[in-house]
Amino acid sequence: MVPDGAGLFWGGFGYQRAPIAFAQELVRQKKRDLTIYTCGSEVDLEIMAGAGVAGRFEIAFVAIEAIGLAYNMRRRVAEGKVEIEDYSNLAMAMRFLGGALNVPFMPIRSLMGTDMANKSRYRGDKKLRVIDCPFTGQRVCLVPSVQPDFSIVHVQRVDQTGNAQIDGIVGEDIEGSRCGKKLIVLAEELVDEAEIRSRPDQTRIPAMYVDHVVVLPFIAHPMQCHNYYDYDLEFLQFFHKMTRKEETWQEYLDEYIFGVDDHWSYLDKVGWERLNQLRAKRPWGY
Amino acid sequence: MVPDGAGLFWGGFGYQRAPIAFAQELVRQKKRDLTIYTCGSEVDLEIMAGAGVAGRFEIAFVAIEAIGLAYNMRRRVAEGKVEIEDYSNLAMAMRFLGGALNVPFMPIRSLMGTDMANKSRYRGDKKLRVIDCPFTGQRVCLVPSVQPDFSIVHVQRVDQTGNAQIDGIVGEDIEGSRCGKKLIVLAEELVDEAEIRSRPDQTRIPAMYVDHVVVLPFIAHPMQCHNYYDYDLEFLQFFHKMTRKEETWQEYLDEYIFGVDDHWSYLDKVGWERLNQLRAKRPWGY
Amino acid sequence: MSRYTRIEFLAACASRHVRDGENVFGGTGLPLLAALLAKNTHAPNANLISEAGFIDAMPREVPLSVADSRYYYGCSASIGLIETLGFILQAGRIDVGFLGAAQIDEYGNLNTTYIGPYEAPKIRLPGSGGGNDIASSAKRLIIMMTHDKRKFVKQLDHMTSPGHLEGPGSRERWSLVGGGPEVVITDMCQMDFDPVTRKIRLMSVHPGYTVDDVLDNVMFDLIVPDSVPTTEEPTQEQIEIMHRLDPHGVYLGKARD
Amino acid sequence: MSRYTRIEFLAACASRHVRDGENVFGGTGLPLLAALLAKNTHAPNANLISEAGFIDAMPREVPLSVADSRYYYGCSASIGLIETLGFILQAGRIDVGFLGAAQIDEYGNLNTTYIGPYEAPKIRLPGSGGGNDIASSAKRLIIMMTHDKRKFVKQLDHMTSPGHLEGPGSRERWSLVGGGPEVVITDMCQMDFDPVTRKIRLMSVHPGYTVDDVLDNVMFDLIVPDSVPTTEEPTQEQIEIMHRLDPHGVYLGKARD
Repeated sequence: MVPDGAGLFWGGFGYQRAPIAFAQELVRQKKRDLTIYTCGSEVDLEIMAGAGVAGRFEIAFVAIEAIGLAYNMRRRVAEGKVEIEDYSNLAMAMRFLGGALNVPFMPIRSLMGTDMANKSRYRGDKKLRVIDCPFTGQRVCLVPSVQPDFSIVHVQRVDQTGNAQIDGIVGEDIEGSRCGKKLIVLAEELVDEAEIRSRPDQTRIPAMYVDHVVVLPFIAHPMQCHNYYDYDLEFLQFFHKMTRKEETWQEYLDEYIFGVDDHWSYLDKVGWERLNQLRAKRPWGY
Repeated sequence: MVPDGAGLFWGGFGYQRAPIAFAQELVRQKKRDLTIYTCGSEVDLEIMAGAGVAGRFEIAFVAIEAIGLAYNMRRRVAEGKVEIEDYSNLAMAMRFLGGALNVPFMPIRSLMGTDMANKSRYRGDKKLRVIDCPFTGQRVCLVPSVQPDFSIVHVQRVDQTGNAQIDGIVGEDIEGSRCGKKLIVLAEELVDEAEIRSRPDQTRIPAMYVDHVVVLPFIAHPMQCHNYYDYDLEFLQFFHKMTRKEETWQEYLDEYIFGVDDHWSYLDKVGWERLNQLRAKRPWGY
Repeated sequence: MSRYTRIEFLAACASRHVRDGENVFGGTGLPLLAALLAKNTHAPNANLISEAGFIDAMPREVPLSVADSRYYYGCSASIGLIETLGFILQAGRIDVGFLGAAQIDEYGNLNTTYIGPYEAPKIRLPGSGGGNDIASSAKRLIIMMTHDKRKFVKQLDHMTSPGHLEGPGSRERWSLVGGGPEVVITDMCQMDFDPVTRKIRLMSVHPGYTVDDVLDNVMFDLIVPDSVPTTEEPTQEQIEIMHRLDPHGVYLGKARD
Repeated sequence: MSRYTRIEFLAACASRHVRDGENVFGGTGLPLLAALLAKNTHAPNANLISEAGFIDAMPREVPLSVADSRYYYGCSASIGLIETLGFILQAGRIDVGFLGAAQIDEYGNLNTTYIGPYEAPKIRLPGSGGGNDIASSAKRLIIMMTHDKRKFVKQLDHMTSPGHLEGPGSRERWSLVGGGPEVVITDMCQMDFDPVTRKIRLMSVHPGYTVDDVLDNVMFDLIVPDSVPTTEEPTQEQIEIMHRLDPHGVYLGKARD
């Protein structure tokens, strides 16, 4: 469905609701030359950069946070195979907000005075513009809105028409889900439309935005999904170790991504006893 | 607490969660020269315009919607006692969003080509600015952000620290509650902090924004408050009838606002049997 | 043939312009009644959106306010203005928006703000509300008005909401998102817009009225095609559904006809 | 006197810079541990905010990610980035933000993005994340780094986040909302900034280190006041609370010293 060369808003934030299963499927389908737009993603960006499906990233952050640095991304950048156009988290979130609002830019008060404003990888003078505010005379930074071909968002629950609920933090997914030309929603659970319509305050993404829905369990493994499952710390550390060198990364790729037919086979390989131990406990949500 | 001459973001939208009790208290305290910023309010604006507490309004709409036109406002405008700086609903909502974000303006794609962009009451060239987008060359309209002295927001529930929940639509109150220098939250019900903290997804206004909390029942009467009470259609029609002429408006003012000591006396006057009949029924919320 | 009032005719006629599956901004008042009527007849999958924040609403009875709790139960999402007017409307996702007006000119530009000069207005009207936003960004605009000669003017006292502005190319010049007015429905006739000049044009005349009646009741030059059909009448079913939706007669009047 | 590791010292020292009742951006890693330690000792009413959307969080154990569900239960609101980085941070409501860095210069400007030339970077680091936003808009900035001479440079390879830029007046020139860096804490010393020149200045040296040790381990001219006190040591209570907050030793290491 996603053609080579497409631009993708990539949902989830930090360890939360990362669309890992979708990244792995893009790799299996050997997609190429994608551009990824997100604030900060981690294992998913490592997979896409490492497997060569995406060559351009407009992002604020890539690392596995507390676990460590992003080795795949580091190697690909050093090799010149990946270009990163650097923004801050607020800048990216505002670029998605601008895209969702269908205005060409949004004003922010970050980036100014630093190399974030002075240097650009490939956008040149379309990276941002610092202007004097016509009302106050103050300097303000305009960041260009993003309206990518697809938005990929991972949520907890969806109904058969596409209405989606998100539990816990939303990160930049409200704006991100509305900025893409098409929206693909990945959900852990299918619920009935009547359930959604009895609590409309809880709907974070109304069906009118949604083009495609995929329902699968453990979409974020080894990351977490609030109220559904915790991260798999041991697997995460294993993943991180395997990315350290190109050879071990290729081993991981062959075994856990190319070596399985689909997400279900991946989950079988990880093992259901292990997965079930990750299930969230009340009232904590992890 | 609100000094003469202050600027107020005014919460609620249409018939929903209108801070009527606060408007009536401003009248009793004989406030003067307030500036009111809101998208569209109705009975509350009629009270404030009619009683002369506010002389300037930056708004998109004033009428009692299906019930009819805003006669007090019409008279005060014709007398030259009230000036209205006209914007659209989106323009005002974006001005509050800009204020909440602490940026000097926000871009929109409305107002252009019409007298909304060409004519200004007192803001002059600070009403808005149409520019050519530096990224796309398209015309875009910049509306100046609003950061008024106070934000007045009416919610369903609040805890003792100020965390507030809103049921049903939020209108422009998320942005509005964050754009003011001080925030006064009016709530129908006080709930325990532990209840709020067990469902943090439901918090619409975190305590860190809140400066003052007032808890009273039927704050919006004769308007509605979702899940708490419906509008009082008969009273609303009576109110509207009384605003038709200056003499009957003065009668209303003397009897229902100056003639009562406070909101409790107002509710006694309206009558508790009547008020209790307005209580919302499940699952409808009205 | 059913018996009907002017208001019933107007609402039924407007409802036919909503197509099934469309995203519709209904507002309040007669336009909302028309949109609800459509949803309860030929367009059950119309997605009715209120700018206050209700999405895919299916109220049992007609709300009196865009923020009325009657919009809530059974809607699919309940959010706010940035969502409806920004993410949905300004992003070009609204197929059809309804508006009323106190004055309209031959390009379908609307006044809902002032009668008299801006500097010393004789009458203050409600203002734009979401009107300017809807007129700027909805794909199609349906305008509903009761027919009164003083409303169909050569020159607006104030232009609140954009129609086709000064004609061909003007909406594009301002990068407006939507397509502008498609039809104007009154209790006397329907009018659309000439695709070349973007000027208002007679489309059909309601039963009981003639082309001359219409021409006598507009203050600008109305384009009249060679053949002007008679507007379809409301059905008995439409009238009954309308009254079920407005049980207190807030819009339709207390009495049947 | 308690026994402590370098990391424990660093976290305990940083925690003392959080005052009770402040709005704090903690991030992850050591800064978060420091903020949580403050909340569990002298600053119980510190409002701990994670940029992912958690407000007034009180996690039982230290989250590994700014979006970790461990932040959720018992927080007062759970929203998103526009809220935390926009409505809260950019609006000037954050009292203190914590950041780390791979390189820092004498004005407290930070690099967290590239080692080597921008055109052909040798090493890609995590990038800004919310770092540039926090450095731009937090009232006070606390920088935490492990001490390594190569990190304290005369010229950054890349300036990710603003410190005092080129000195007095530069933050004002860019209308930055926040006050910039207040203190830099390493496992060797604390540094603050000269109020006139905005240049980095030695503030206190940790037990076991001398002023010369510090001077040997920075690549710029560090201002040294006449008297440099010794930094206060962590208490036994602080160390115990830290280990309770990091039971798996993700930050503190598996073994107690």
